[in-house]
Parts: sequence; C-alpha cells; structure tokens
Amino acid sequence: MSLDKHEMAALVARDIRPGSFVNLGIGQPTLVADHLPADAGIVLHTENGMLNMGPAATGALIDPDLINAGKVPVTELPGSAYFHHADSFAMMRGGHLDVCVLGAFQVSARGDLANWHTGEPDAIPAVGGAMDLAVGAKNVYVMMTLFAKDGTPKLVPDCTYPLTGLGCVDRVYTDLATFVIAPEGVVVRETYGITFAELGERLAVPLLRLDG
Amino acid sequence: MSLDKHEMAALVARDIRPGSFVNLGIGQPTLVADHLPADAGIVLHTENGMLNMGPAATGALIDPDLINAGKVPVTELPGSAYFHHADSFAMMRGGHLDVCVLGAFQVSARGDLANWHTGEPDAIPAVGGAMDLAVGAKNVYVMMTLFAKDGTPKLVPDCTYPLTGLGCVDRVYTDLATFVIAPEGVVVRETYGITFAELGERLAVPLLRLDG
Amino acid sequence: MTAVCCDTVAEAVAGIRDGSTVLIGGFGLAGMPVQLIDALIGQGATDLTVVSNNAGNGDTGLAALLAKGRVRKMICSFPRQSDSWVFDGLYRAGRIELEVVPQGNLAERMRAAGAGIGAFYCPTAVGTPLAEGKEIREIEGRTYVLEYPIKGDVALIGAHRSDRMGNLVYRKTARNFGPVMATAGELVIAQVSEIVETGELDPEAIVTPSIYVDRVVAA
Amino acid sequence: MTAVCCDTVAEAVAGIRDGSTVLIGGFGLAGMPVQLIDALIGQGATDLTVVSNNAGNGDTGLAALLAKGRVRKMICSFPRQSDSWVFDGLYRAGRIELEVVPQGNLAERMRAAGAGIGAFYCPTAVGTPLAEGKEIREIEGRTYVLEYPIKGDVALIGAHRSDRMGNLVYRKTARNFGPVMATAGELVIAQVSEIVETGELDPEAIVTPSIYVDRVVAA
Repeated sequence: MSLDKHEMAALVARDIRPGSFVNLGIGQPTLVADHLPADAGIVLHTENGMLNMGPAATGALIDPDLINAGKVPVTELPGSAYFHHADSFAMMRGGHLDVCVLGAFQVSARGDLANWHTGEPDAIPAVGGAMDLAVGAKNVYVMMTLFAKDGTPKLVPDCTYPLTGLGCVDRVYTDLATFVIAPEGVVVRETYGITFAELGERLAVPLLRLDG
Repeated sequence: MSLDKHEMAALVARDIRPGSFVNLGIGQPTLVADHLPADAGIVLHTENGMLNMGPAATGALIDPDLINAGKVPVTELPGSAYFHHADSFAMMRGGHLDVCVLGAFQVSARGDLANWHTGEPDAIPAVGGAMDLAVGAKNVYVMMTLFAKDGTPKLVPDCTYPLTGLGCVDRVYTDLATFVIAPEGVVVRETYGITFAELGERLAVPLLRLDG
Repeated sequence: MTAVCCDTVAEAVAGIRDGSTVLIGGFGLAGMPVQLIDALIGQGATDLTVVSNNAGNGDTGLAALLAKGRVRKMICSFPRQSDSWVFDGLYRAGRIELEVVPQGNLAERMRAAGAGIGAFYCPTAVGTPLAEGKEIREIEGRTYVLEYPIKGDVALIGAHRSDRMGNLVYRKTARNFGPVMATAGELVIAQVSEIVETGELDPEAIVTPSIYVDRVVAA
Repeated sequence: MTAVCCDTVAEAVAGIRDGSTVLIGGFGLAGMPVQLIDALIGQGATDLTVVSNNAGNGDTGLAALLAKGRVRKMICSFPRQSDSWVFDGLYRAGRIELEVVPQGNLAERMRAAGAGIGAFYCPTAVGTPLAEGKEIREIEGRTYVLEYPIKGDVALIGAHRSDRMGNLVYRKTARNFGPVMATAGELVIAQVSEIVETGELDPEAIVTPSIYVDRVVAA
C-alpha cells in the first residue's frame, strides 16, 4: 500500500535522532512534528527566530507575536529561545541544524532540489527561506509524492524547474518509496505498494537497491 | 601656556555634542569622560561590549565581570546595554559611533593615523581595536602631545610608524595647538603658549589659519 | 545621537523624502509597524523602494501603501501569499518592480550594511536563477555568491518596549527583522507598545541598543 | 545535538585532539574559562593553535598553557600586556607563532565561520601592515580587505548560567567573545557558574541558544 502524508511524516520522524535540531518546512513537513517522540528531546527551529517551538496554538493560547515560518500561531516549550532574523539565518547557513525537512516539486538524481518556483512565466517568484535551508542544514530530507498529479515523476535525472539548491538533498521520502541520494547514485531504501522493478520502469533515474 | 592632559581632555569634551555616542580610547582619552557635562546625555561605548558605561568602579562597586577596554573595573549607568564582541565591532565599523578619541604616535597631514606600533623590530605587535575604531567612528579625534620626548613632531607630512588607518583623523588636540584635518589641509584652530608662526617653524606640515 | 520620543506617529515619520529606500520590519503581521506605515501613507513620500520580507497582506498597512502607488520597487523574499492581492495586481500590471532575495540574504545583506561590510561570499542560491549574473567564487572547495549590502534611508520597525533613550526589547517571534533593520537604516523609527523610564529595561536583555534608534513612538 | 551536562571539567574537555584550533573566550579575565583551561592543561592536548583576544595574563590559565609549550600558534588582537610575560618570553625566543588580528576582524571572522560566510570585504586595516598581501577591492568608492573565517575545532567559553539544554546567558562585559566563539567552534564547551532547570531562563534574554553548545559544566 502506498503511504499517506501522515505515514510519510512518521517515516521521516523515525529517522531523526534524539537531541536533534530540526527545521520543518511549510506544508506537509510540519506533520513530522506530530510523530516525534515527546521524550526524544528534539528541538524545532523556525526561521523567523525561535528554537524549541511547541505545537500550534489554539484558543486562548493564540498570540499574534508567536508564529512559525508559515505564519501559523504556535506555542513555546521550556528552554525556547528567540533571536532575530540575521542570527536565525546565520544558524541555518552556518550548518548548525541537524535536519531540515522540505517539500519539493522535483529532486534530481544528484540531489538537486527544485521547490520554490514552477517556472511558469506568469508566476510571481517567492523564495522565502528555502534556499537558505537547502544549503545550510547538515541533512536535507525531502517529503513529496513521487509523481505529480499529471503522472510525471518528481525524482528526475535533472530538474526542469528552477533550482533551489545544488546537490543538497540527502534523502527523499515519498508515498511509494524512500530514497537515499548517495555518492554512487539513488538508493531505494524501502518501497510501499510498488516493487523495485516497477519503480525502475516508472522513473528515468537509475536506481540502486539497498544491500542487506 | 601649553595645556596639560586634563586641559586637552576638557577641550575635546567641549567639542562633543550632547546626545553623542562616544568611544574613548585607552590611556589619556579616558580623561575626556571627566569633562563631559552630566546633563548632556553623552553615551560612552566600550568595545568589549557595552553602551552607557559609567565611571571607574572603586571599593565594593568593583565587579570583575564589568570592565572597560583598558580592563579597568567600571560601572553601569541607567540605560546601559551589553552585547557581544561581533555586535560591538559591527556597531563601530558600521559607522554608528559619533566620535572616538584616540591617542597617537603620529598623525599625518592627510589624517593618516599611527598609534599601534612603534615600528621597532623587537616590539611585540598588538593592535586591539584601534584599527576598527579608526575606520568606524564618524569623527576620529586624536589627543596627543605635539612633540615626542625627543622633540620630533608627531604631526607629520607622512607617518613613519606603521599605520593604523588611512585618512581617518578629523581633529588633533595637542598641548600646544588644536588642528582640524580638512580637505584643503591642516587648519590650526587654536594655539596655546606658542604662536602660529612658531608652530609653522617647528612642524614640517603646511598649516592653514582658521579664518574668522 | 540618542533617540527622540515622539508624541504622534505623524511626528515620528516626518521628513521621509520621496525616492527613499524604506526598510519595513515584520514577518507577516508579527512585528509589522502598522501605525508607522499608516503614518507614512499620510505623510506622502512616494517613489519609494520598500525592503520587507513580504509584500503586504490584505488591504491595510504595506498593502495600502502599495495600493496608493507610492512604491516603485519591492525587495522581499516572499511576495506571493494568500492575501497579497494588492501586490499581485500591481506586479501583473507591470506597475511595480520586484527583487526577490532569499530570506537569509535579505537579513545578512542588511546586517552587512549595518556592520560596515562591503560585500560577502554567501552559500545561498549557488546554481539557482537568483544567483544569475552575480560573481561566484570557490573558497576551500565550496562555491559562494558575492552579495552586497542593503542600506535603508529609513527603517520603520515594531518593537515591544523602548526606554526614553531608545533601547528596545521585542516580544517573541515579532523580533524577526527589527534588530537587523535598526542597524541598516540611516533614520530608524520604532513603534512600541510602551515607552518606559530609562533604567527599567534589563541591560542584559536589550536587543537593539539606543545607538541604532533615532525616534520612538508609543502606538 | 542538545548539550551534555558534565560533572567535572575533566569530562568537559575530554577528547580534545593534538593540533586542534581552540577558541578561548574572555577579554582579560572577564569571561575567561579558567577552569576549562586548567582542565585542558591536565588533559594533555598539544600543538594547539589558540584563538583568544589576549595571550595570557600572569602565570595561570592561558599563560600556564603557553608556559607548558602546548601552543604552537596564537591568533589574537592584543598579546602585549603588562602581565603577559609568559607569552612575551616565548615570542622573543621564537618558540611561538603569532598572528595579530584587529579585534573587530577577530570577532567578525569567527562570526563568518559560524554563519556560513565564505569571506567578507572589511574596511579595517586598509593601508596598514596588517592588510599586506591580502586581497583589496574598492566597492562604492571605499576600499576593503578580503578576510576569511576563523573556525575552531573546539571553543572553550565562560558564561554566567546555563539551563540543562545548554542555553546560555552571560553577565555584563564578561559576555564579550563567548557568543561568537560558540557559533564558530565545532565542539563548544561552556563553563558556567550555575546550571539551572530548563525553562528557568527567560527565552527573550538567552544570548547563546542551545544549538551552539555541546557540553556545559558548572565550575
């Protein structure tokens, strides 16, 4: 069976080591937070200037001065810290985050990432912090469906959409399979509701099987 | 009569506008603080990370965690703020200080400053924050005796000592005269116990007279 | 010079000239100096370049300034939002210029302006369309793009509290761009919820020291 | 990874390797992590490059580390002090290498290392002996020197208090280089007066967030 977005989020969460500092991108990646064990001491970063962000705020806990990068009201956990934007992005770009989880339009076999612009000529460009996260985090995990709505693969030999970062993606979590972008190529770690052979037929990217 | 160091400090203090942010270099420039009017709202910066530094601390007020750039225990005034070294030097280098007052070995007619190294081959070089102050403050005032102990002038056509900064000095306060380093040359503002003509004879620098 | 406490927002924005580059704090609405922007609308300066993370929300604040045709160019990281219809319309009509800057570059370029840095080699955007035409250099095996400072003639920022000297503290994630813009603006104007007596703010917790602030107003 | 609270300073400095570049906080004695330096002396790592504002005072702390011949090179802004006789002797005997760096460059180069900046154009030292041999560039009519990051394998810093996660606050001018070095060190070890429970420090007043700190020890 293919995975739904919650199952994908759970898989990503499973791969995050206790004590890690993590940035979860806007959209589906935020679901990963629901699957992080409460006792693992994993600290969430939001690029608008906070470490140890808590869950989304509801009701009386909503504070317009306390939002995440998606501008959703959130809460603070004990041990949280606030800092300004230059410090926050210095933290990201300086390689201090252990993991960031991002959505993507396309990931290439070499780990190039395209997630900020569809390339449509009339689209208004808007990049936010995506390029900074892509170059900065020690491990960049992408979470996406493996195929676009029109059936075209999103794991591709070369990105056709405008790039966000070069060779920056380490792992790709999709509804049908999880992949590791390794120096020797794209390694299939697990498949869901599809066989390795079927996967190879539907993707134009050479795939390696995980040994053992 | 020539001026003593306290009189020189008083002259410098008189030229600092109310509400200014000021850094006083180690040594004689610290005397300027004694002559700043208490009600002028002048804020002292110390490059080791503080604004609105108060007078030197004595007795029970001495706190080893509260020192100035000369490592002398000082006090804090209401409205003081602490920051780290990168922020402190960003403040200096970004042109936010209104005035800094420095000592000097030599100042050239173009406002080059030499105040960190005598050039002696066996001297251990030590620069501290002098070069950062020289390039950063909006106005750099030098306070020094006009002649070295051996009688050689310290206001010179070209510095022979290793430079601290190029064309950075705006005014020079000495025991015998005060000078403005202007685009058109060195302007003598006031003399003390020496005439303009005598000054011209003893210095190798062309001097202009302050009009009016 | 130490800060001036203004009685009204109109007084706080007095003298902003046509053609100015105006840095406007805030990330979404958090930290957005809404009353200062309204005052700027009233003040009348036009032909502005605005530097802000977003390009306005709904019909108020920055969006209202845009709607009045007072902004020639936006420099921001993320103009396109669910409620950025004012900007979207102007952009599609070719009535506003846009420079999209990665959010970290936006912050770091303003920091550079405030810190006296002439330019810096930055890892972000290498190999992407946002690095096109820019100088590239390899340093210790990694590729960087050369980025230049963004300086403001004016910075409008929102903070939590100020003392009478202009020392500022912020509140939670409303801190965002305020402290950086305060260092990068020539004339820095802060809107705060409250002005307290000098000495009431903890010197260890002041985020923007008074040296950066020219005018404060409680609004 | 979140910080580990160590029971002893020996545990805190375990694993520092010969040949490491060690950033040592403090300006004079304020903020100097004296107990960590003593522990490093006991730990035995040698052939070190030490980056610190000064080059040791009296016969203890950094001066004692120098006296034991464990430092190959000092990178600092101001080695020469009234009580820097240990360094002075080694330097005159040709037994230690010295790189003198303007204090602002020292801070900014470490900040660059921590912030992922590859290099930066800096106004300080233009036209002076300390810019000799360095790349120069004119930008908008001003001349700058290209400066590169200083990264540490280890940073030893002194702070006031830590919580159990490793968030740090400092005290008065003892803050100095600590926060910058915490961003530039690969292994960051903080000596504090007190470790408090997580949640006890004001999130608005934390200067070094836990992400930068690997080990803390009360000493």
